[in-house]
Amino acid sequence: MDLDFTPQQQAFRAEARAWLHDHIPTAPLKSYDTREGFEQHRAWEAKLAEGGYSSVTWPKELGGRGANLIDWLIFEEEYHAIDAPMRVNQNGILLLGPTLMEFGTVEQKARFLPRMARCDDMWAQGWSEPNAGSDMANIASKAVRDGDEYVINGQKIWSTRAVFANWLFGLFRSDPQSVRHHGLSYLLVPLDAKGITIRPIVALNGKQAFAEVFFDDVRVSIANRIGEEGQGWNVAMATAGFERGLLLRSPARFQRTAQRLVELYRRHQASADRDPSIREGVLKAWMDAEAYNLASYYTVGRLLKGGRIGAEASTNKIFWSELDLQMHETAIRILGPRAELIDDPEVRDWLEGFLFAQAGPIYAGSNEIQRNIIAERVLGLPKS
Amino acid sequence: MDLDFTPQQQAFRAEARAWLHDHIPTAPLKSYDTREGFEQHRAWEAKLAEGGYSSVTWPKELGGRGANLIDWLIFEEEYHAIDAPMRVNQNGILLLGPTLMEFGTVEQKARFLPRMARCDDMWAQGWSEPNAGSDMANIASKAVRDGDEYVINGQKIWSTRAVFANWLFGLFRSDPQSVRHHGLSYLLVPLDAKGITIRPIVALNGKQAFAEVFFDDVRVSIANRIGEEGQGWNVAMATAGFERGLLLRSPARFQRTAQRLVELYRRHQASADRDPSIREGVLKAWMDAEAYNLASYYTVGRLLKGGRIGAEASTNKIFWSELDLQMHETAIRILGPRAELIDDPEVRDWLEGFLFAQAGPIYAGSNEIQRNIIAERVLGLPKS
Amino acid sequence: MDFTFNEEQLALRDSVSRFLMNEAAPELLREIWETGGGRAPELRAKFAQQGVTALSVPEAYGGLGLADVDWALITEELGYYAIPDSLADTVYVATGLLCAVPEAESLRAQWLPGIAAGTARVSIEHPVNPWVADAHLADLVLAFRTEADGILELHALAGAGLARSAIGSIDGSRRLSVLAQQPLDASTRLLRGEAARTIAEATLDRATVAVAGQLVGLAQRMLDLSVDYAAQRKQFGRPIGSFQAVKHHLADVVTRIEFARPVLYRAALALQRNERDRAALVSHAKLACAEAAWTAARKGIQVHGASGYTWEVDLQMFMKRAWVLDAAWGDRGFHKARLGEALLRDDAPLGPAATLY
Amino acid sequence: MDFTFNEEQLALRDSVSRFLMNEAAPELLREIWETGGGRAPELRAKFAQQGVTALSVPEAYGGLGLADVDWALITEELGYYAIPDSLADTVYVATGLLCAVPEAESLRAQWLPGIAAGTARVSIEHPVNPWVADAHLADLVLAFRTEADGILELHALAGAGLARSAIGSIDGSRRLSVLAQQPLDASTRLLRGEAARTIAEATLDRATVAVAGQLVGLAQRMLDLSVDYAAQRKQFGRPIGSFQAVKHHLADVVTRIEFARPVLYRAALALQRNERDRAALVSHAKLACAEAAWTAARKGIQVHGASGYTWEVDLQMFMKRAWVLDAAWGDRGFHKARLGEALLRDDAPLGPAATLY
Repeated sequence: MDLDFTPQQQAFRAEARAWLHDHIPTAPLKSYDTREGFEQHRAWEAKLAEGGYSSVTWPKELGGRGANLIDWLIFEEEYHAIDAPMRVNQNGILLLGPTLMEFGTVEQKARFLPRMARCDDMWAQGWSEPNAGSDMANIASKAVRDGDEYVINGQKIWSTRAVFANWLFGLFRSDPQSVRHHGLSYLLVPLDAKGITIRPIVALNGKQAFAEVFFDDVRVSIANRIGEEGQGWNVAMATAGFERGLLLRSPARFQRTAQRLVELYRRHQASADRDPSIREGVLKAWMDAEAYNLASYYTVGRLLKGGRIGAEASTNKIFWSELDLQMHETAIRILGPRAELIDDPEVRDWLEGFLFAQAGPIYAGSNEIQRNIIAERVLGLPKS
Repeated sequence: MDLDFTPQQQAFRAEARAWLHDHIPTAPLKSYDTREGFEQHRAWEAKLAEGGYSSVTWPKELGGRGANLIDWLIFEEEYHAIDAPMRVNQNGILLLGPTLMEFGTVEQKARFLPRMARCDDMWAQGWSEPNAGSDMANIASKAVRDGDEYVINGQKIWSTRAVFANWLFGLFRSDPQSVRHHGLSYLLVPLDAKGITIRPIVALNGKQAFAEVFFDDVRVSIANRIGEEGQGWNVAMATAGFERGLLLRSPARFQRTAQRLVELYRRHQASADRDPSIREGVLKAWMDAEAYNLASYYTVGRLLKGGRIGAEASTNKIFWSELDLQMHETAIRILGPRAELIDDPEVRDWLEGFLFAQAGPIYAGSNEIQRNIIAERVLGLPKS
Repeated sequence: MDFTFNEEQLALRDSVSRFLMNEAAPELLREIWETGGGRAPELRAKFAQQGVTALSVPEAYGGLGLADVDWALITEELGYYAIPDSLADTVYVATGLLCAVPEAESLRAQWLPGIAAGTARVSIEHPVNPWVADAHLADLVLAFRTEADGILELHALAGAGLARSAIGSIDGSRRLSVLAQQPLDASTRLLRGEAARTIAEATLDRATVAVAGQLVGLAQRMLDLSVDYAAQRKQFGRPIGSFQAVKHHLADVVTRIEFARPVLYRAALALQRNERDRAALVSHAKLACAEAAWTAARKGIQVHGASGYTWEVDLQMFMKRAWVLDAAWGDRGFHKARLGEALLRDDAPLGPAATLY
Repeated sequence: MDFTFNEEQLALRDSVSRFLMNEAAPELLREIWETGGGRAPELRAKFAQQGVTALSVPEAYGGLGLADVDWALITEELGYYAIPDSLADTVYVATGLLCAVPEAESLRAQWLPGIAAGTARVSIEHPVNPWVADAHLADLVLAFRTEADGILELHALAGAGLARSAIGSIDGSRRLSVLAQQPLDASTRLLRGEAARTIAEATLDRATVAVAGQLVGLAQRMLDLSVDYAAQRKQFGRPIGSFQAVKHHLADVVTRIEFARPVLYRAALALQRNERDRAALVSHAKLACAEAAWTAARKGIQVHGASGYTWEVDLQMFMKRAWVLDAAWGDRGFHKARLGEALLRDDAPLGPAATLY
């Protein structure tokens, strides 16, 4: 057990800090759920890629560093410490990218990865369907083979980034006789293809956060399939798994929020202390954010030593989503009657964050599903 | 809406207060989970019955007042305000008594009720079995008809008062072919009958709080059956129901505990305020105890106007059991490192109460079962 | 002792409820959210037609003269249908204020008939709120102001022409302003000092009970929406409402609501009788109802899943209103502090039946 | 940067765990609970044979010289098997104390070999605790006392013949006393004033980490017992562990444990390196581990149902130990106050990676 960063790690941190300091946008970007903001964020991520910071765990030739997860944690710390913009290209970097690297053909990699890394292509995800939310294996959208093409019909929903992105990846039922997770294929679909209709879904916060995507005889080449036909579920799951759950929310993000919360509390301590649950909440926020950080370093350390991360990663999802809610609720309580004022500069970010935190226990596998997974796969309790 | 007690109600309160003041034991009674304490409590309840306070809702000739539920609330307020002893005869008064009054024959009433009222007979309950806890309809103990008798074989468990009581009431399977809640009969069994073995179960607190009762060819007369053969479930449920849930835990008990908690907090405020959750907990305890009281008066008022109490009574069970836990946990936190000291006079009652509170969310229908009931019968959600 | 409502009170509640069910559907609410400055004058006219605007107005001024306890049930309905602030503020809180101030005789004559008829709108400025609701349409603003000398005063200001700046709220039905704090002259002054303070407290308590009632109504609405969703929405081949986790989420909401309502009713009575422990009972009602609504929002969106996170599913409007009212007329800290003070007093309302005397 | 244990540390933990699994079954624990004053000398002898008593003792005195981080894993095992206080107090906390006091050279020579050999027992009196554990069998008592002049002193007292009164605990494995507070003379004094205060704080932190480790071990044990029960116990025709409510209770315990352990390890390292933020990190560990254990107890008894409420089912012994250790070496108020102070300082450990530097 050794908490000293190596000289290389220290150098990397210094370099990242300096680069971010020199390059982060001087004015806050608009929300990426607007066209203008989306383009601003895309430009920022392209700049990150130029600097080699798009994803530090990616190979160098794709705008990464070929670095390990400790470097990823370090970079995230610097990124959040300086309040750099939210990331818009996570679908590509976290979800599709690793899948392509593992299952893509040489041609597919050459065709898609560099453009993804440079943000030339922006990717939307197409997992959920109206009747396949938590129950992902219930996917019904069809991809019927017709020679060298698939003809896609159906509907995806809750497709993040689909309002402004130009490509979508997702699972489609290529074997019409199949049920559950059999007979699905993993396809890449250009969103400007004929037969595609995109209907933005407006979120709680009034922004176009995701979309429904309708497919009406949409044709894509079989060259756009990753992995074998009918093996889509396995392809998706192989990298959908546990390590990705680790990367989805870095601890630095929550530590930064906990820091802002402590600062907010200090500014308003006299009024905050009228409600004893606030001080309790501030202490808890700090503790849980630090615990999440320590648990991340602990997990990463074991992974680097060849360990594996299993179903216990579901605890991660539960922990950060409840932490995020708890921190924002505490901030809302501190702000008291001002908390509703959307244009108040001290309020605005907390209010946005509070709304976003409501989604935490729901998306990326609802917390109910995560608790089932822990009970069944970690504790070995019988299925219901 | 009128919160003024009538002159009669005020007179009853004054009378009860004076009577309790004159009669409550001068020294604390020993625990009724010991032989000595059991007899002390039995004597106290016999005295209550003499005074007409055994159960104010019972008829006068049985040691009650024939009074309504408002009087019951008033009596409970006076009873807990003066810290009178815990009640040992509740199995009879709350569970068996009303059942006998509704379903018993004239002979059964004459035979059992006066003795019950005077505490000549003390009653144990025999519902649960090793495989019929939350799932009461799973009862397996058999009562095979043999002429004018039943021959009972089987086992009951968690039988409160069975260590020292002399009678037991419960459900037994009189139709060996039957399943679930069909074919059960409601029988009264003398605990000194041949073939009965009682094995005390020691509780968490080291006391003999309940027992296992084994039946080995135990013979009881059919005159000891309440209601028709095979109708035991309906007999039990008719009075097991919702009103009894109201009577099980009077609000005064929790208001008294909340009062003691506020006093404890006031005595130790400086050290308690180091942990902000304590003040929060004290406020919550007071609020919830008062809410439970107000909800009781609200429910009783509607019942007196001919309203019915339905499955929403399950909220009562959840509310008081969680309140009891929360109050005692808060007290334990105030007591801090002294909370473990069983002989400390300021600690002892809180510690006993804390242990007892652990059982609250479990007995009388676990809180999980209560939540199912609310969801299915109040909200109409489908069964699992 | 009868801690229940009588037939007339329940019948009135039912008739208001039926009226709102027909006239205040979520579609209307969406319209209100989306129209910039306005309110729905047709709706106000219908309220007047139903007599809702006249409920608190004394009979002498053409009203029904109902008291706080009657109102408790009505406020739940206003919450259930998420009726914007102006109605309760005008016809319950401000009307009560005008009736409580002996010096306001001429104001009563001037305004109460219009309030009863649904033609007058009154807003209230109070130090506990950093905003004034619906001031832009107010004919009259009753303003509690701490003057330069530190003394509280109550002024009656003509609404027209008041300098104000609009401030946006997350609740799209809110129309909030901050009024310019220029010095007020004696001509608009109604009360000053202790008298103003007493009325300010009574107004705060009345408004708090109104908000608490709306919160428990909102909780019930969010529960009902969630139950409907859980009964219809299927996952893994069965309605999600058949999963124990979903059942238990919603059972918790039922429990919170069941034990908040009687507290609300008790507080309304304390208001009506101006009881010694009024402040503690009112703060308790606010905290209990706010907790019920907060729980209903959290469990509601969890049960709704991604749908609950959208603009187009109605839940969001009720959640936002619940979040906003949670801190209106005293945030949790304000009410916990009042309650804590009451409990630590020597004559604190402690022990069996304490709050029933 | 490597926030993990090395092979040797894990191997040592595994061997201690295997040893305890064989030698410290619940039946032994019951015996300890039920024998009046005593401890199990045979168990101590076996600990010594396994080298457990020698872990902290420096090599110069016949020990292994392990440091706090190594101990973190061991304390979890001590908690998992609910080993009574005396062992950790003697071989970890008191040994650490003796090694940290330069003035204690002759005491080290006198006591450390016996500690390593399992023949000597040491108890600690500290102002944060209203009791002293295992003083009745102690050969040596290290007592922090605030003298009449208000100055803290550390004394080394011979255990034999100390005036003490035994006090009962809800945890039947505890053997607590209060020592008579007669004036102590300079002959037993080791430290006074600032030096005593520094060592008292270090001792408190070391003992707190030991308690935190035991708490998370207890949490794991209660979880394991509950999972076993839930997998076997049937209701409504199926194992109760197949019900979602039971699953979710236990999943919550897993989550609390997973996020308490790394905090424990971090605190042990802070102790070992005597870091600037040691107090905050140690208090965090205590609070996180206590919460894990408290949750495991509550959910554990809920899952066990009536069985969990009995004396004969093992769960009760672990619950009581968890409840008791929750307030040992600083209750929640003590540790929250320390944490709060640290967070409100100008150089508070806030922000990304703050506690890693």
